[in-house]
Amino acid sequence: MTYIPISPMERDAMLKTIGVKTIDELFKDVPAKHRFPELKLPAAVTEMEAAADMDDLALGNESLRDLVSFLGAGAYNHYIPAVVDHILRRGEFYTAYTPYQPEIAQGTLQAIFEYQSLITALTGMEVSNASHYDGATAVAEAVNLAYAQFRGKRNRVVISPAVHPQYRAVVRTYTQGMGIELAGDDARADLEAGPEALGALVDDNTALVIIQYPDFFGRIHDPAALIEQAHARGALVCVAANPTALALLKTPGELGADIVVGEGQPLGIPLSYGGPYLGFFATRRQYVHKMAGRLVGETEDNRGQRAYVLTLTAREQHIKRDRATSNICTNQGLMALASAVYLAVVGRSGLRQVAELCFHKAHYAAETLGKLPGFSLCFSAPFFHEFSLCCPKPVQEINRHLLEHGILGGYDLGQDYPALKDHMLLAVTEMNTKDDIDALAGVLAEVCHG
Amino acid sequence: MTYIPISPMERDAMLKTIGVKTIDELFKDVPAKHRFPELKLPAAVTEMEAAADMDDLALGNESLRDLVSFLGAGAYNHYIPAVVDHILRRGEFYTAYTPYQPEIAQGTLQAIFEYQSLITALTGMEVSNASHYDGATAVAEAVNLAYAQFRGKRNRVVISPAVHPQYRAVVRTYTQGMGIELAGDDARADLEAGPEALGALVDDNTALVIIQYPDFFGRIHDPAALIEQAHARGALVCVAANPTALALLKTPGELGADIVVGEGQPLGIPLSYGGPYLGFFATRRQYVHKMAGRLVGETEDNRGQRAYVLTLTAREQHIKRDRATSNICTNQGLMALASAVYLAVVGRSGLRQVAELCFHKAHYAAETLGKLPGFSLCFSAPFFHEFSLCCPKPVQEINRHLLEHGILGGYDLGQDYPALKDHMLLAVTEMNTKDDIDALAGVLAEVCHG
Amino acid sequence: MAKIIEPTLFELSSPGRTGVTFPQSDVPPASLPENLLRGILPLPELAEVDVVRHYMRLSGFNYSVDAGFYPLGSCTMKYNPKINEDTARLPGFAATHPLQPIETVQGNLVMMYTLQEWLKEIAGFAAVSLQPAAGAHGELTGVLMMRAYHHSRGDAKRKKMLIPDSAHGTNPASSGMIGLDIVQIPSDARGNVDLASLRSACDDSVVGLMLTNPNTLGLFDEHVEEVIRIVHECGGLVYGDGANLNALLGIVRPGDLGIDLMHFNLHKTFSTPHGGGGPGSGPVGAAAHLVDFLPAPIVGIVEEGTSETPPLYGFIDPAHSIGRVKAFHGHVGMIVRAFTYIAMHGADGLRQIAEYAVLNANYLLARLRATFPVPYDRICMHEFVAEGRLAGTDIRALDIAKRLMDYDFHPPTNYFPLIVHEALMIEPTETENKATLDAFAEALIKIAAEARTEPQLLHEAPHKTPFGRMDDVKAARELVLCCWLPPQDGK
Amino acid sequence: MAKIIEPTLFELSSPGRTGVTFPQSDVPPASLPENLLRGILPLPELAEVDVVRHYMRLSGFNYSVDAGFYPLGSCTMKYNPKINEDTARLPGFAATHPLQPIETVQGNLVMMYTLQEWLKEIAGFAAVSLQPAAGAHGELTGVLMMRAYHHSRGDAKRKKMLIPDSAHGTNPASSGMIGLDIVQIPSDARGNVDLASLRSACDDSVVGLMLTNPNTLGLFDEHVEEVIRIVHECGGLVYGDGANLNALLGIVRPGDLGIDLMHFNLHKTFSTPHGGGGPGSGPVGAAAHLVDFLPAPIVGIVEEGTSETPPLYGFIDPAHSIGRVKAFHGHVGMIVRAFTYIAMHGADGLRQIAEYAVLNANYLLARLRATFPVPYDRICMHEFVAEGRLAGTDIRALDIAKRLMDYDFHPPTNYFPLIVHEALMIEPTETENKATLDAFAEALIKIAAEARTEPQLLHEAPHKTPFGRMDDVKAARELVLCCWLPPQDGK
Ligand SMILES: Cc1ncc(COP(=O)(O)O)c(C=O)c1O
Ligand SMILES: Cc1ncc(COP(=O)(O)O)c(C=O)c1O
Repeated sequence: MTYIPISPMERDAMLKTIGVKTIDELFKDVPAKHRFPELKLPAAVTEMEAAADMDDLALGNESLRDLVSFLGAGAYNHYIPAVVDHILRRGEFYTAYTPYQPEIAQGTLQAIFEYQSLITALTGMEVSNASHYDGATAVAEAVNLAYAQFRGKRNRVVISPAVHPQYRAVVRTYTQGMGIELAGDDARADLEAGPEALGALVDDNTALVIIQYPDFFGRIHDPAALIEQAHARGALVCVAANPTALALLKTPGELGADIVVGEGQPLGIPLSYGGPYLGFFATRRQYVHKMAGRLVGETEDNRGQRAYVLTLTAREQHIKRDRATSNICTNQGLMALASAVYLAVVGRSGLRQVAELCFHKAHYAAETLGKLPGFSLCFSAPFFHEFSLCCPKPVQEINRHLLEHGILGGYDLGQDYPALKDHMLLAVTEMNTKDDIDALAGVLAEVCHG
Repeated sequence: MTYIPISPMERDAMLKTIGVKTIDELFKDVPAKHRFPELKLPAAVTEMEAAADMDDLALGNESLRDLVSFLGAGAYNHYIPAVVDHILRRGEFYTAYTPYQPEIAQGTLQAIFEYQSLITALTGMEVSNASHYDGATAVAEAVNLAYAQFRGKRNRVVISPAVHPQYRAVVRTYTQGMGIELAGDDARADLEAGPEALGALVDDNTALVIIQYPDFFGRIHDPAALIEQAHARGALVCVAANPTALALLKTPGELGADIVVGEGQPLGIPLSYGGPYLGFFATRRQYVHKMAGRLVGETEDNRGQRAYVLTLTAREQHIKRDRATSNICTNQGLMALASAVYLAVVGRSGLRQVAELCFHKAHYAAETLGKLPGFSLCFSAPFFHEFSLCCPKPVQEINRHLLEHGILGGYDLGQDYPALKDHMLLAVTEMNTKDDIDALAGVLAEVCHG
Repeated sequence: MAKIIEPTLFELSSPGRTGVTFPQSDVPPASLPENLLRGILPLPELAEVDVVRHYMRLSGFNYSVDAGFYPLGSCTMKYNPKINEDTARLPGFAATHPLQPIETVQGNLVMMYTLQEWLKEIAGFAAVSLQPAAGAHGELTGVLMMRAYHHSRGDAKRKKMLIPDSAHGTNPASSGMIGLDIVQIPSDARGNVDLASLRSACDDSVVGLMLTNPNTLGLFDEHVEEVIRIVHECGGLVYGDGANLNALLGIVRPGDLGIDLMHFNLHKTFSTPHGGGGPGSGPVGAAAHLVDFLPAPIVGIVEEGTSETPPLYGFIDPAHSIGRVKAFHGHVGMIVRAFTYIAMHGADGLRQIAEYAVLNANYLLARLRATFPVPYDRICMHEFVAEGRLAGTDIRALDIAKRLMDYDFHPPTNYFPLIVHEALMIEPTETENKATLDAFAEALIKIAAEARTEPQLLHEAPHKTPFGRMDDVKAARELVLCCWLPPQDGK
Repeated sequence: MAKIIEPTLFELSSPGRTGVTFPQSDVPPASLPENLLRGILPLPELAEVDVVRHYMRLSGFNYSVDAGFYPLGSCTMKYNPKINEDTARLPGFAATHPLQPIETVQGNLVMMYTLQEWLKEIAGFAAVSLQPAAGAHGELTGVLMMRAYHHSRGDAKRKKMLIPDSAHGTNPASSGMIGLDIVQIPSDARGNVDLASLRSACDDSVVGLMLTNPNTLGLFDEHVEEVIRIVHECGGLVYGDGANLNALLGIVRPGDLGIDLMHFNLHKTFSTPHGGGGPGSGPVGAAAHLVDFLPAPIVGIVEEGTSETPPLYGFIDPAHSIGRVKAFHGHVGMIVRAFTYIAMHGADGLRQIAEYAVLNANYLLARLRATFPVPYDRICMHEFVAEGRLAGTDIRALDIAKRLMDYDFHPPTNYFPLIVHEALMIEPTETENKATLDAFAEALIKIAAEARTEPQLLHEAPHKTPFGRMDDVKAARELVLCCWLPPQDGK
């Protein structure tokens, strides 16, 4: 089935206007020996068949509709109000391009402007861009900003080992071959050490210090001291924050951060096996010219109406080309819209409720599980909605058992941190009931006996 | 959770403007002894809980996503192109009222006008109204039209026993106490007899003759002779047609019908356990003033633009009150829209394809099943996509077996027609593959041996 | 020739273009009955993109609750929560066939049974049928039940239905449709049923009274119990038109007042969307003495549960049922939405709905009574009726309604109820905020001023909508009711 | 003060109003870390209805493919089939967590593996990674792979990336971002890569060439094989910017031409919608010698199947991978859509896409070349670039673009590619019908006439859109980038 609305008659009339006899003639510039290859693809199916085939494929997954999940580690199972997808399904939003023509794109532009406003409100920062691909690439772009800010003269980036391992991996990828030295990116480091320990790694060559808040293990450390230390050396500080936690916690802005980034998925975006998600990126006004990505600003049209446009475009690839801070072009527009609708509809009290539910339930779970014979909590720091549980058996083995009981267990920290062999990172959200948690405890208790 | 957007502060300001102190004061006209009853309802849940609860309830059903279905009997499992629901989900359509204010309802009005046009094209008639509740009530309204047409002077309605039993039941309900004599409404009648046999029942007191096309058993009889007979007696003829079949078959219009009604559910409307569906109703121009329901006509606005309005409203309840042909007010607007989108997107060739697939697959099924030892086809007339199979065991018992194999068997005709004990009415559509049919045959063969 | 703003599907069609296509057949072909086949199938030929764009453009011509304030009196145009749209589309509900064995659809049946129970509790009835498709269909069901009740008692002479003059047109139409004679009962000066007239109409030929309370003036009848007593005393029954139940949720149960039977409009009170004209859903509740007459079947427990197994839900035919009023079991898609809605509200939430619906209406009344005449001016329920006339001007309600569109509001209901001249019937519902109500009141006040200073503005309104005033006469005279012509190409 | 057409979410907010709320906690409360808590959470306070109406109104200000013709050159704004939106939302896909054990997500993994295979086959590569998030992200991935390849061969001196002057800005930006030096290669008079310049730029310091073919003029390079040979001869690699693959589906496989690696834009060629700016998806394909450098991980078979059991799909790290380019496994939501789309098209359908995309572009070119200068005028592929100037007028491309809006068309891309003055880059795509193309051509021809008769009409355009021309300078000067202010109420 195709979506081509041209009948053979119309095609012939068009060929005549063009002045050729066949469509094939239009391709004479293509080297003949490679022209018109036979593609070995399955025969085309109609929509009806495709719908059924995709249903079958989807049924090949066990989804969080069927399983009770305690898996987090950077992607969280939150409730998404129905209204979010209802708005995303409006063709006016999802079938538009980047708003290059503001006269006929004010819907998108105002929506981004509001998204920027919501992100600054949440993070306590002054400016936000229109999005990055995800939390990991947003962190990497923070490195770019800092590197550019010091005109490449500071080559050291300090990153906490308690930053998400995949975020650190992406920073390594992005910075490879640039002569940037990554300090602190060591999975064998002392994980009990608070952020202050990182301070020792900051020197006068340091462009940026990166921490996560709450960190990868769910812990909430007060980063104020570290930020002071970093600033004393002239370095910038980037905080990768969980946006749900920011409903409760002091904002990175208050705490002195220069850049706040993070994964926006918890704000109304489906898990979708890892994407598309949303990298948010906020900073202080003074760095706005170094910031990557689209930026929407308020203005007026020639009828005296308040309106919005893409602004400071001179930073971007289409103008600055090889001297642009980033190459980003297509971003996560629709996901930014999803998060804005989410934040609007849960609002001030709803987001706080979600955050508190996460907090209380995670603490109930930690307390319940930490008391199970053979299990123990691994860190003592305050935490938000994720915590590390030291287990009496390999995590994979435990998870296999849990799965038999319809429970998706936590993340195996041993894959990333040798010292955390047999440690499981568990996430608890508003989606987990007390019964779920008690059931988890029940199965874990069994496993330990087995 | 409520949807009330008024804060306590605002409420108080409003009460002040009204001149009362509390909301309760607004209800002083309500007899005190019954005021403010305590309703025993379950505690309110939030959206998140409601979503989960409804998911659970829905999982309490075995749906046609899980089962292979051969059940029809008035509601058919057809493929619904994705685009249909995408358009239905537009708030502009589904959250509007009946288009009483045409200046701001041209979307609905033009959509209905097009629906009317599609129905007349399909049925071969001259005018269509904007919908009835379902096929059954559309048949009952045809009786009203005919009764009104003869100003109550003809009191006999002839209805074929091969009209859907539930449609006949609804006609009985609607006509009770009106002194209308229903002839032919006899489940013990000779079901082999063609439409001509009905002719014998038509007399000079007959207002209307009602047949189904294809009939309840799926059979296609040429009704031309009966229609001639009826017309010779001055009676009107109503044909209740399956709209999918009309892609293939001579239109009732061509065949001389005066009224064509039917169940529009096959045209892109989900099965939804029986509703909401769509009663379509078309007739000849001369009866338009007696027709019930909304009617949209073309006109112009005061800017010279082509536009549409509700017209001939003087027929309706809000003007004619007790002398209106029908009391219908709210109809099936959104379902009419669904059918119009469906017809538009499958179009001339697609609907014909659907009809042919139904036809060929049903005939393959009939041939395959009819040859199974112990089974036989019960009628010899040509049929469309439904046929009656005479079974060696009670239908309920067979269906229980089929269900164990994930197959939803056919309709037990014995419930309605004593002579058809152990007869199953099977429907086959484009949704059934050859494999499905062969699997059905396999299980039936087993059942017969067991 | 009128200017075409959006061509019809038929005008957009182009020969040979296709949209959604279907698979090749996987069975051997059977031969089609040649003598029974039609010629041309004159449907349009369009691609999917053509269809989408067409309906996108059409949708842009509509006003809707999702877009703004829609105070259409008597229609309860409240906001329709989006979650309801999702629950109704769950394949577990939407992909079930009405004739499946009950064992395979216990989810549907539990839900329907529970909704019956909830509606009974909310309105004070002994049983509920979910079968009727809309309010008027509920009325038809109700009047048939009333007559059947009398007949069952050997009382066949009752032929008169009493209907207040403020009633909605469907009330007399429903009664007229089954052959009853209508007796109109006037309203008194305070908008109540006129007791004297009622008394004098009541005799042993009365089937009953169709009572809308609060009535279509938005007023709670101050003698409702007396009214009901009078009808009952002559042996008649009282039917409640439940279109205005939104004002009564948790405030009073119609059954407790003595109403014998009533329809609910799920598409008003319980927020299932109106769909541009439907579908609705009009369940009927009945007091104990009428339960046996409800349409067949209703959902019930057909096998009691045990401590281990839940009960089995199925269908039960009431003993003296009037029969079926439609095929299958009612508008289940709407039932899912209403169920979701009630579950989310609970008893307190329902009462708040009524409270705020009434608060909002009285607030608007308070803001507007100085500007527009309000003939029955007392504390109203969920709506009130003003007169769209302004002393010293030739402005009519219609002009005001059309001018409101220029302020981006949907107009109130016009010219109904019939007992108010130039009626403007305003029902804000509980889902509107104060800012919206204020803006609406201010627009109306401004329009009243315009009526004096620039009456043409109103006579020629609307100006800012995509379409202007319509030529209704042309439509009725020319009666162009469809737009296809047999195509010329003979295909 | 500018007139506010639609208030912001913050302006609509009202203290104490709530939208979606959450259940009470069912666990004993833990004590919050008081010293770490924030003060005010300055988010708006809105009801669901407020939110819906706000976004309804905003959506009405947008032009979109669903609404009309969107010939935005280089962006391939084709119609997005609705079925793809449904398949991507199936809970089986949308509700899976990226870190689930692979045994529980074989549906996802089979699908991703199959899409990798299909993309390999369509473009002629040995392996594909689905990880990159968009075209530019694919480019970054590609240039990192190119450098890693050279380094792996002990060749660390290569620092120069050759980029034709017609290239998209992301090409130089991607190379610049990883510290490469860009050498711009001019185009020849026929719009091809200038061979002489290319030859003289090629030496052993060259990492490679970033080639867009068809290029951003919409032209297929007449010496593409020669271009590739020249780069290969100096030891460089050729990166293909696959943004324009729509023209080549089933026509020629970039890999067959000698392209070493390339990104796909699923959000162009394979019709995943643009979302008002994203998300996209930019898989990268690599020839055999580059497979080991792909981002980690890619989807592969980790346990072969048997006659009874299917293979087990999982993740495999390429031997010399450049590492991860993002968290998790790519934009799976977009991958489902592209998979659905390709499955529905098959080989023949894909070729038709290219054929009709090219037919439509050449048809528009034929209809417009008499009206607007076309600097590189030969048979084009899926798009072409005209100049938006008209002799004897002071009209600019921008004026024409804005005026097109009054005819209800989205304008073409302006001012890109940079090598054409006043560029109007027109890409109709294959999903537009002849009537639309004709109407568009006629509108442009009419605008050209207006440019001579009523130039003000163009200078001041658009007139019929909800907003007029923007003051870009004010935006950049005042830099108002967000709209919230700490609320005054201290809550
Ligand atoms: C007071 C009243 N009664 C009855 C009805 C009829 O209900 P329905 O339109 O659902 O048939 C209406 C509908 O507007 C109404 O307002
Ligand atoms: C030719 C070309 N290359 C690269 C890109 C960048 O792709 P993306 O926007 O997906 O990052 C684009 C996007 O417009 C493009 O047109």
